[in-house]
Parts: sequence; structure tokens; C-alpha cells
Amino acid sequence: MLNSILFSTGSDNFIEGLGSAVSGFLITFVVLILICFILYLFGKAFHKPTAETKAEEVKTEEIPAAPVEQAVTESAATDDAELVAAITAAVACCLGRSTDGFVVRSFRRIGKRRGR
Amino acid sequence: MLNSILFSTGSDNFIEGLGSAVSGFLITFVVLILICFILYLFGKAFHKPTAETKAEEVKTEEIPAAPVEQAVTESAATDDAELVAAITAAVACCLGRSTDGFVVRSFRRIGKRRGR
Amino acid sequence: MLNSILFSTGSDNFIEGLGSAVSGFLITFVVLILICFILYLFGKAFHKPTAETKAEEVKTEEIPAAPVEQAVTESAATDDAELVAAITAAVACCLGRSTDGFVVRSFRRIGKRRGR
Amino acid sequence: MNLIAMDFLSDLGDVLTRFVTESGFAAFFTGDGWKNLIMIAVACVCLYLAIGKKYEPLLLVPISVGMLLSNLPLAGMMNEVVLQELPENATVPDLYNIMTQYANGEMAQSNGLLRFFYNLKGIFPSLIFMGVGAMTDFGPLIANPKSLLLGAAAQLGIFVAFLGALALGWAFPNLGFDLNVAASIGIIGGADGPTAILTTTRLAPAYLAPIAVAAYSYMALVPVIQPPIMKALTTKEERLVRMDQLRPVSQKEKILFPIVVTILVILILPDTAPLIGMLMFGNLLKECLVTRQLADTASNALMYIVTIMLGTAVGASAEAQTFLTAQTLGILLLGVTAFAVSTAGGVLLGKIMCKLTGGKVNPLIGAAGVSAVPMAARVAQKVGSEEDPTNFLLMHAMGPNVAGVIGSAVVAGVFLKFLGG
Amino acid sequence: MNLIAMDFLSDLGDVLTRFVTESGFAAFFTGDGWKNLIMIAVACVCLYLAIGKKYEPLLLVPISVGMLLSNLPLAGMMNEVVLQELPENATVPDLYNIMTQYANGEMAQSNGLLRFFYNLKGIFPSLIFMGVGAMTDFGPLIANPKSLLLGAAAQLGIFVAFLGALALGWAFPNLGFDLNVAASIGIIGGADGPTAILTTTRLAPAYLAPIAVAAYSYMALVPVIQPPIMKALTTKEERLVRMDQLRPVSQKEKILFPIVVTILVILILPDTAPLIGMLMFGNLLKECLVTRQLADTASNALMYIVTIMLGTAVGASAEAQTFLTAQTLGILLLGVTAFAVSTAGGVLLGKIMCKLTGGKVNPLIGAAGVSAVPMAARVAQKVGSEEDPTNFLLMHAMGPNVAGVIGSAVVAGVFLKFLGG
Amino acid sequence: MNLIAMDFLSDLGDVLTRFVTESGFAAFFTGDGWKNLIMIAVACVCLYLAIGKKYEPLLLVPISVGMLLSNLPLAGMMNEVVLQELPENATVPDLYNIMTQYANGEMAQSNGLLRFFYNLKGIFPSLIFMGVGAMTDFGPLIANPKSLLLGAAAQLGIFVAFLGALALGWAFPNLGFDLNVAASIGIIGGADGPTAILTTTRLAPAYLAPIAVAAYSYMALVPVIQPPIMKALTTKEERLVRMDQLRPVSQKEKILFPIVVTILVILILPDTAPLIGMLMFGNLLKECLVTRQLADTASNALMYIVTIMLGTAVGASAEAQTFLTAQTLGILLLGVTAFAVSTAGGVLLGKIMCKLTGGKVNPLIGAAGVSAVPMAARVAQKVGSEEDPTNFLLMHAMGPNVAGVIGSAVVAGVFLKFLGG
Ligand code: NA
Ligand code: NA
Ligand code: NA
Repeated sequence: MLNSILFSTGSDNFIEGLGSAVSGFLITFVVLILICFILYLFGKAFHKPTAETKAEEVKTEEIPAAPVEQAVTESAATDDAELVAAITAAVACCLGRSTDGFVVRSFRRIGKRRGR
Repeated sequence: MLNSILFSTGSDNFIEGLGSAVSGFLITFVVLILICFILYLFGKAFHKPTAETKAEEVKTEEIPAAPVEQAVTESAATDDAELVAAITAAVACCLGRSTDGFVVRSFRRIGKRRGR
Repeated sequence: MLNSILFSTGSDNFIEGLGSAVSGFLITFVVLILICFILYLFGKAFHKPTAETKAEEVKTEEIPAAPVEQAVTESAATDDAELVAAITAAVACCLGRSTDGFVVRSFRRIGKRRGR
Repeated sequence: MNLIAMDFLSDLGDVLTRFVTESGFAAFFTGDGWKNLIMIAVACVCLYLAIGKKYEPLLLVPISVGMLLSNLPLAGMMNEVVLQELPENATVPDLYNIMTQYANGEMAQSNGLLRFFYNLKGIFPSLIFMGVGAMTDFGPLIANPKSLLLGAAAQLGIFVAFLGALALGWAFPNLGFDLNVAASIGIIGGADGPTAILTTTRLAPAYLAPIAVAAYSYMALVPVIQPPIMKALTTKEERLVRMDQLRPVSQKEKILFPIVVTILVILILPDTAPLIGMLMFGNLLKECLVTRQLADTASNALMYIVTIMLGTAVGASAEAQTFLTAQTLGILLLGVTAFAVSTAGGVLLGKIMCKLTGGKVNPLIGAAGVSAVPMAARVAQKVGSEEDPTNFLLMHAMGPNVAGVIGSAVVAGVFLKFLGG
Repeated sequence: MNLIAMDFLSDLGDVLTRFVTESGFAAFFTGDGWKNLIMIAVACVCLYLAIGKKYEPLLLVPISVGMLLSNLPLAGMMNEVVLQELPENATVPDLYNIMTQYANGEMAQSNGLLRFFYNLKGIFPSLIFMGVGAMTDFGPLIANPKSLLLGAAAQLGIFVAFLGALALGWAFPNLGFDLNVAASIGIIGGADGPTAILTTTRLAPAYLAPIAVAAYSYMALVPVIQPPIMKALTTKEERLVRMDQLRPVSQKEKILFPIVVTILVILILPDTAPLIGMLMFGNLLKECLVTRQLADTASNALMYIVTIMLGTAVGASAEAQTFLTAQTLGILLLGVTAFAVSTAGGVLLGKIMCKLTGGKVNPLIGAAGVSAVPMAARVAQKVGSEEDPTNFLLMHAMGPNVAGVIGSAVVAGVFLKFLGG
Repeated sequence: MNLIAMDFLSDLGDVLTRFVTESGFAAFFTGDGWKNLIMIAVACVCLYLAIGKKYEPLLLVPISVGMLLSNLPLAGMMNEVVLQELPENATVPDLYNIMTQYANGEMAQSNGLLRFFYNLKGIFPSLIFMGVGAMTDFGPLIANPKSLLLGAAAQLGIFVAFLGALALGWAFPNLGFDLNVAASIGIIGGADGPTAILTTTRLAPAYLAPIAVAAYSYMALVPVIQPPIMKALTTKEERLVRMDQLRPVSQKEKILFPIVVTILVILILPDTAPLIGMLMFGNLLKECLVTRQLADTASNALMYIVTIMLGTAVGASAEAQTFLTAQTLGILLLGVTAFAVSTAGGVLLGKIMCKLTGGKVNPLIGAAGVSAVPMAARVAQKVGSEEDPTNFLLMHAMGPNVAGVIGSAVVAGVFLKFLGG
């Protein structure tokens, strides 16, 4: 009886599935860790300015304008999430309430993204 | 001769067609009357507030804002026809002329609807 | 040797191609000259008013409004090129510089047309 | 080298000769080529009507251009797909290979662009109806359900033209107006382009072009065809009738309406599904307020893409041999009859309703039941305001107007059911 | 003439009889027709969830309408293409002729509209993913690569539900939950519609409708399903953790990111190409800043056209015989399990990361790793702000959130590879 | 239970082994796999040109991504449709069954997404040309018909490159540059993407990718390639020529123009129909002013959807075995020659016209005859303003510029006619 259960198609499937699941989860982690690793390289390659060098640059190259501009472009062109967060934060701060209620208005705007 | 005309394919078609036409017209009426009937039920189910109850509601629930909002949404979001009618009416009233000439401008806007 | 080169497929192709190229170029000219000819007829048929008649019309029919309107429609509805040329010209005149630098901004706008 | 020069010159000569003998001009003088010349003229007339006279240009411009392109000899815009030739004594594996090539698009080059569109004609009317639904406000109909009776009465012309076509077919058997063709002709009276095209596609595809041209032309002529009939059938008093203001319609009703109509109508007449189902789907996308992007797309990008493709495909199907015939004349004649009778049907029921309600219904709004949204409703408004400029019938006429769309879709479903489309 | 009158009356009678016996109502009473009635009710419930409860309406409205239309008896919206009948003793040339007719669209009329869409279901998820990519900002992920670990951990539910389905299949062999079906069920836990649909299309198309409905419904239920799990698994201190501000991300990085991810992930898992490749293509169109028009079209007109077609097609595939079964119950049960376990997976790894970084990671953002962009990130923000209204986790949660999209596409690739989709 | 554990571990091992050996990385080391690696590099270079250098990004970004995706090993984005296998001793009914399955989309899953697009490549250039027409203003050409001569002269490079390709094919028979390939290469000199793609699709589809890449790259390089040639061939006096203001053009002329050109050109050269017909159709939609919505859709949503699909399909057709060859070098070389000679052709006829009109034509506008709208016209403006900043040639150069589009479409028609495309 046990035999017939254990060696049915169902059990075969389960055992094979267990292998697939474990290795699949591993592979998923491997792939995402690889991307993670590459993004760390990105950070090193493209984001050298530390707090000190930045401070220096401010004096010499007037760089600070750039980040501001970039931030504006980002929030405007792509994801309103930052904007929403900022606004929500500001409003919530003022009123000392949960941000729950305020999200409604921004909801519709971001809602578009869910449209898959 | 008469026979050959009457019992040609043409006459057969015509007789069959007569049956189809009469029953088709009947069916069309039946279907649209059914929808009509359902819409009367709609009216009863969703449009209970009579003039009196409305007047009461105004005092208690501040409902009147809702209809206004709804009207705005409707005219804006859907069919400009109401708006056009209203504008045409207003302009025509002022000038005391036929509305014929004024329709032209609104024409283009509504014209879109004909684009099938 | 020469023979084998001359009478290879390559040479056959080249000779046939020469015929195609010469006649093709001729045909291209013929077709475009025909269109050119038709456009001259267009000019005669639709653009009768010469400078003098125009001057007269100005006084009698108040036509000048039409060309202005048309120019506006054209530049707005279709190709911004005219507008760009005008603006570029104006700006360049004022500053007495090459128009090179100014084109950049309009570039993006017209750039759309290249999107094939 | 002389030889090469001679070769070159002879090649050049050949090429130029081919150029002349294989041009479209030459084709006009071989066989039935002259008929194409007439068709080109017809296309130009249609273009003039569409652009100069503004007859439903959104459809008539593409239809005319399609007609023009498919009748320019040798242009090949309507070339059919030609499969690789079947070898003699071909075996099953040979054919399997041809199929594989076909499946991988290798024969697609032989396919004319307009043929590609034409082969999709079965799905286009539904997609256009979805877009129409996403632009239609059924509010005035929901507020005034009686409108539906007018929308039904104004389908009378369809059946009269259908019987007229059968009578013509009986009198002149050569016309070949059988039941299917007659139904397709009748549906012109529905004053609804996609409905006419879908019905004709299913029942009598050879008549697609003349029927579509007739349908859209007469739709554009509604302000010309209707007023005399409306005035002839009504008294001045009737035309002066003022109607009560429509009740407000809640969003809930507007959302339920397309769902209920879909279920009810398709259960009764399953063949209406491609029309009613998609019309109401589009309307639901609009009214439910949470799928605004889909409604926008359905009534803009998608509908206009389909309009371009369907229009050119319908026009391209206008072959001289089916278009330049007595049938086309018959179709034009029966089409205008259908419009006139439908108008009369609507107005007459309007008169009856006026009597029954004790003068609460202006019979002019019955004429709007022919569809042709929103043109017919505007005609009702205009004819009414000619008697009394302060009488605004537009919104009251929108009810029968949109009911007419449902009405003709129902008639199309009836025809498809009876005639097994 | 009596004869004619009799003919007419008998025709009329026939016609009206046909009308009644061939209506959809009659069909409910023959064979399994009553099941359609239940399916119509299910469709209406789904419509209510989509419109009344705003559960992912952009997909659920089309799915519901598709389900409704395909279950209205005899509507024929899902009719298959029927080739011309093969004559008896047909020869190869006979079949060649049938093929030619097919290639020229002559059988297209028999094709239901929704079947037409359904046959294209293989390409739609990729096109939607392109549009999603053109709307997604990977900036928060690039700024905080650790997010990817959370995006991986939150796929745990997929594998647990996969094993759960296999266990159910083992316990109840009649369910027929084999490896392919189990994988399709598991992928619901990816909280990503197009990924679920693509995987199911390839592995278990018969379950397309219940799996899509479950996936989108649970995505809409994220604000209900996740918070209790998030609170149960975290301490108040953890929920109060404030995270460092994200570093600015340059445009160059944003451009390189999709290119690098495309190459790397597809090299490792070629089967992810239709998802990852198109997601990153769409994102590149957006981020490269010189193809704004293409990004706009991909994320608007094209995506919504595809959404309408895919939605209705998926809904239309819901046949009573596969939908009204114990399997659907199992799918719904396993789907919610998958969501819950995925949430737990993300939160638990978040806790570990919180420990390892000495309290620099708020474990709540792990829950956002389930995808469901941007709903899950907003849930993380909300649960966090319930403890401390001045703690803004939204941008930090967007990292795991978009990582979850990549994560579930990777899992889909793994399943397609292992199970040979 | 030991047995189960062993089973599990062995399964796990198998799975991980498969994962490594079946990854794309492994494929680089088998057979010609390394060529894919080079193609990936080529795709990245193209992406750099498109994004970093802004070389026609609307086309080059999709082309590059298509090239990338189709060369990532095993990604299968270009997989062909595989019909169900033919059984041994298959009969006609067996094949009929396979056909039925195909017709109902059951094999569609085996179809790669980019293959799906690729199979439609025959209709895309026409659709893009319709959009281009809907954006083009032929006003400057109508006002100055002489422009057409310049538009004709600037096709010289096409024929020179065509002969150059044949000469190369004669010298190096291994290149396989026959008449069809030579014509496709020559058409690069038309400086018109859709024309080049349509011609190549019909005559030499294997060379689609290198020819499209060359055509769009050189179009982007117009501001680099043309000025030296323009300056070398003209004197300072010629470059200083000021031209009379263009006459105003009435809307009537703008409406008649596309109709007349359609009829005339397609009658003379029927093979130009898919290009000239659709270009002029698009233009008519724009100029007739009553089909604004159709013109908008044709030049926005529809054109960009098609651009995405055509671009990726063209890029995906870049297989290592045809791309990484001496032919591609030859194509690039002949392409730039074609551009240069076309520029010279335009300028030289400009000089002749300058002489004949007594200095009323600035020869610089002849260079704009190569098409590459509106880039080449802007180059003419720029080179002219370098001599005299107050001399505005832009509108005068737009005439030859749009004439060049017609010119190269005519040449394409000539090639298709002569070579039987
Ligand atoms: Na009607
Ligand atoms: Na996920
Ligand atoms: Na050119």
C-alpha cells in the first residue's frame, strides 16, 4: 500500500518537483546575486564622489546643480513615487497623522503602473 | 406563365423573405421592448428620490453637491452633447436666431463620434 | 583568361546591370519630370494672382487675411520647419552669429520626422 | 568589347520596352482594363464626396484610396497569397513542406498589403464597435426607455429594402439578389457602418464595397434625406411639442446597462454577439471609470488603426466586375429607400406615442432612431428648432439615436441567424 | 395565392420556432448548458470585484467580459477556425486547394473574435512586459542592490505552492496536477500577471483562466494579505528601522542596467528571453531618452491594445468543464498560500539582513519583493508608517518591488527550462 | 525512504548539470557559438551609436536590441513555427489535421516573438511610409517644382553603388553580389529607411540587417558626409546665392498633389504602389483636414508600433553567418559611396540649374535631394549660413528633400520591376 503510494506518478512528480524547487530557488538566488554584484560594480564605477570629494567639487566645479536637476528629471520623467513620498511626508508631518488617507489621491496616478 | 413566375426561385425567396422580414421586425421589437422593460426596472430601482424626498434630503444630508459633481463628470468625461446643446441654446437665445449656424463649431468636436 | 572573366556571370550581371542602371536613372528622371510638369500646371491653375493683381485684391476683397491664416495653419499643423527657419533667422539676425547653435533646440522637435 | 556594347544596348532596349509595355497605362488597353479606368474615376468621385463634401470622411477617404489603389492596374495591392507551386505527383510530405514555408511567412511577399487587411475584415467591425461603445453615452436612453421603441420602429426600412431587393431579384433574376444579398442591402437602412460591413462580410462579401459606400454616403446625407420626410409626416403642432427634462442617471445604472444588455440580447440572439457584445464591452470600459486607459485606447488608437485598415480593405474589394453593374445601381436605390422608410417608421411611431402620451413625445425624435449617431439626433434638433428655436430636442433625440444602434445590431443578428451567416 | 399565403405563414411559423429553440435560453436546458449559467454568474462576480472593489480592473474587466461572452451559449466568440471540409478520398491537390483558401482568409469568418485573440496569446505577455519595462524605474534597485536578495527570497512562495500542488496531485490523482500544472500554479506567487500568463500558456494552457484570475485577484488583495503576515513576523523595533537615503543614480547606469541584465540573465537562463528581454527592452526605450515616442507607444497604445485582447482571450478560455472543478478551488487555495509564503520569505530575509547590517534594513521592505508593483511597496510604506508616521520606506521598498519582477521572470525561466515549455 | 532521498539528490544533480550545460555561456563554446559573441558586441556598438551618438535612435535602438536578443544563444526569439511532426506514411487526412491545428494557433508557441514580427516585415515599410506621409509637408515642393529634378539627380548614387556592387561581385564572385543584392545595396543611397527595407525584403532578405543598419547609420551621418562634398563641388559665389521666396501653396493643391502623384506614378511604375501609394495616402489623410484623427494615428501610435516591431525584426535577422562576412564590409563601403555620389549628383545638377537660371538656384539645396528628411535640408541650410548667416535655404532645401523621398521610391519601383521582386 505504502509502496503503491510512494511509487505512484504523484510521488515521482513530487520527488522530481522537490529537486526542481530546490535547484530553482538556488538558481534564482544565484542569478539575482550576480545582478546584485554587477550593481555594486556600477556603484563603484559611476558613483565615486564621497561626501568629502563632493564638498570639494562644490567649491570648484559647481556640481551641486546637476544632482538637483537630475532629481527633478527623475521624478518627473519616470516614477512619481518619489514625489508622492515627499508630498505624503510633508503633509503627514504638518498634520501629524497617518499617511493612509493621503495616499488615495496619488493612488490613481501611480495606479497606471499596475496595468499589466 | 404566372405559375412559372410565382414558383421561380425569385418568388420562393420573396415569400421566405416576407416571413423573415415580418418575424425579424417582430423579434427586433420584442428584444428592444425587453430592454425597455428592464430600463423601467432600473428607473424604479435606482431613481427613487421624488421631488419631495429630494427636498428633504437637501436639508439633512447635503446631497445636492453630488448631482452637481456628477453632472460635471458626465458632460466632461463622456458626451459633449449636453454641453453643446446648452451652449447652442444660450447663444441662440441671446441672438434670437436659428441654431443652425452655431452648430458648425461644435460639430467638429462631436464629429469624432461618427468615426466608425 | 580575359574571355572567361568577361563572360562569367559577374560580367553578364554587370552588363545587364549597366542597362538597368542607365534606363533606371532615365526612368526616374522621366517620372519626376512628369510630376514637375504637373506641378507647373498646378501653379498656373491655382496660383494666378501675380504681384499686381494681388495689390488690387487687397483693396477690393480683403484677401490678405487669408494668406496669413493659411501660413499659420501650415506651420502649426504640419511642418515646423518654416517656423524654425523664421525663428532661427530672427535670433541669428539679432545676435549676428551663425545659426548653428540655435538649431539644436528645434532639432529635437523636427527630429520626430526622422523616425522611420 | 563590341559584343559587350551590343549586349548593353540590347539590354537597355529590352528594359525600356518592358517599361512601356508593362506600365499601367498599357494595361488599360488590354481586356477589361478600361473598366479600371472607370473605377479610378469612381474612386475620385468618392474622394471628392469625402473631402469636398465631408461625407463621413473618416471612412470614405480610406475606402476611396483603397478603391483607387486596387484599381491601378498591376499595382498588386490586392494580390492574394500564392503558395509555392505544387509539384506534379506531389506527395503528402511535399505539401507538408509547403505548409511549413507558409507558416513561416515565406510566401507573405506575394501578399498585397490591402489583401492582408482584407483577410482580417471579419474582426474589424467588432473592434470598431468596441470603440464606438467606448464613446457612446447611453444615459439619455436609460433616462427615457421609450426611446427603444423608436429605435425599433426605425429599423422598418431595413426590412422594406430587404423585401424590395427580393422583389427586384424576382423581377430581374440576373441581378442575383438572393436572400443573403437582400439582407446585406437592407442593413444599409440601419445607418450603421460597422453593422452593415459585418453583415455583408458574412452574407455577401462580393458586395462589400458598394454596400459600405452606400451606407456611409447615406449616413452623411441624413441631413438631406430626413428633413423633408419628417416635415411631411408631422403637423406643426407635433413639431412644437416640448418634452420633459430627462431624469438624472446614476453611474451604477450606466455600469449595469451594458452588462444586462449583453447578457439579455446575446441570450436571445446569439448571433449579435460580435456586435452587441463588443459595443457593450467598449461602453463598460468607459462607464466603469476604472479602465479609463482601455476605453481611451479602444476609442482612439485602436479604432483609428482599424478604421484605416478596414476602410482601405473595403475599398480595395471594389472590383470593376462587381462594382460597375446594375446591382450597384440597385443597391444605391434600395439604400436610399431604406433610409427614407426607416425615418418614416421612426416618425410614425413617434406620432403614435405622441397621441398615446397625450403630447409628451415630439415625433421628430423618432427620426433619430435610424442611428447615424449623432447626426440624426442633430437633425431632429434642427428641424424642431426651425419651428421653435427655444425647443431643445437634442438630448431627447440621443435616446432613440443610440437605441437605433442597438436596433440595427439586433436586426443584423436576426439576419445572421435566419440566413446562417 | 392561397398557397403563397400558406407558404408565408408556415415560413413565419418555422422562423419563430427556430428563434425560440435556437436562443441561448434554450441552450441552458440541454446537456451541460446549466454550467454556462454558473460561469456567467462567476463572470459577474469577477466584474463586481473588478469594478466595485477595484481589483486590478485593467485586466479583470476584460477577463470577466471575455468569460461572459464565451459562456453565453451559441455566441460563438470562441469558435475555432474550421477549414473547408476534406472531401472523401481527398488527394494532395485537394488539400493544397484548401490550404490556399485558408491562406487567403476565406475561412476566417468561422473564427470567433476571441479565438483570434486567443491564438495570439503567446506573444501578448512579452508585449505587455515591454510596456511595463517602459514604465518602470529601476533607479531604487540600482541604488540599493541588496534589494535583489529580497526580490529572490520573495519567490519562495512560488516553490512552496509548486510543491503544494504536487502534493495535492499526489494525494488526489484525479486533480491531474502534474509538474507543468504545478509550476503554473506556483507562479501565481510571483504576483506578476504577464509572467503567470506566459508560463501557463506554455505549460498548462487549459488552466489559463483560473490562474490568471487568481493571480490578478491576489495582486489586488496584497494590501489585505500582506500586513498581518508582515506584523506577525517582525518586532516593533524592526518596523521602526529607518533606512539611509538612497544614493543618486546617474542616467548612464540606468541605460546600462537593462542592457547588462538582458545579456547576463538570458545567457544564464535562455528561457527568460521573452520576459526579461522585452522588459529590459522597454526599460531601455524609456531610459535612453532618445526614443521617447517608442517608450510612450509601448507603454500606452500598444500595451492597452494588447491588454484588451489578452484579457478577453484569457477570460474566454474559461470553459465550464475546466473552470468549475475542484482544480480551481485548489488553484485559489494554493495561490493565496503562495502569496503568503512569498511575503514571509521576503520579510524573513529582511530580518536576517537587518541583523547582519546591524539594523540598517527595515524588514518590512522584504514583503515588497513579491512584485505587485507598486502596490506591495506601498503596503510596506503603510505598515511602516503605522509605527512611525515620519518613516518613509516607499522608495526603499521600490527596490525589492522591481527586483521581484525580475525574480519571478527568472523563476518562470527556470520552470520553462526544467519542464521544457 | 533512502531511495527517495537518493532519487531527490540525483534529480537535483541532474537539474543543476542541465542548468550549466544548457546555459547560453556553454553555447559560446560549441560550434560557431563564438560568432554570436561577436554579434553581441556588434549589437552593443550599434546601441552605443544609437544612444550615445544619437544615430537615428528610433530605428537603431530596436534594431540593436533585436540583434542582441536573436544572438543570445538558445533564447529562441527567432524560432520558426514548427508544425506537428508528420507521421511516417502520413495520409492526406493526417496532414489536414495538422493544418487544422496550425490554423487554430496550436503551434504558435514554438514561434519566437521576433520571428512573428519578422514574418510581417513585408507590410511594415508600407505602414511606416503611410506615417511618414502623414507627417510630410509637400508644400515647398509644390511651390518649387524644379526641386524634383534635384530629387532625381540625387538618386545617382543608388545606380553607381548598384554598379559598384556588381563590379565587386564580378571581381570577387565569392561575395555573391548578384543583381538582386546589388540593387538592395544601391538603394542605401536613397537615404530612406523604409524604401531600403522594402526593396531588400523583396530582393535579398538575407542582407536585411546589414543594409538597414548601413542605411540608418549613414542617414545619421549626413551632417558628416555631405558638407565636405558640398563645399568641394561649389564655389563661394554659388553658396552665397539667395533664392526667391516660395509662392504660397493653397490647400487645394496640397490635397490634389498626393492623389495625382499616386495615379501617375503607380500607372507608370506599378511596383511603386506599396511605397508611393501609402506615402501619398498618409499625406492625403493629413492634408485633407477632415481625417485628422486618422493622420494622427498613422503618424503616431501605428507608426511607432510598427517601428518597434520592424526594428527588432530587422535586427533579429542579423545572423552571424551572413553578417560577419566580407559582404557586410562591402555593403558599408558601397553605402557610403552611394551617399557621397548622391550628394554630388544633387549638387552638380544644382550647379547646372544655377547656370541655366542665371543664378537663381543655390546648388547647395541639391544635396538635400538625397532624402534623409529633414536632416539633409538642415545640412544645406547650415552650409549655406556658414557663408552668409542671413541666407535661409531651409525651406528651399525642403523641396528637393521631399522630392528625394519620391525619387528613391521610384528607383525602388524600377528595381522591383526589372528584377521581378
Ligand atoms: Na439603426
Ligand atoms: Na515576483
Ligand atoms: Na532619396
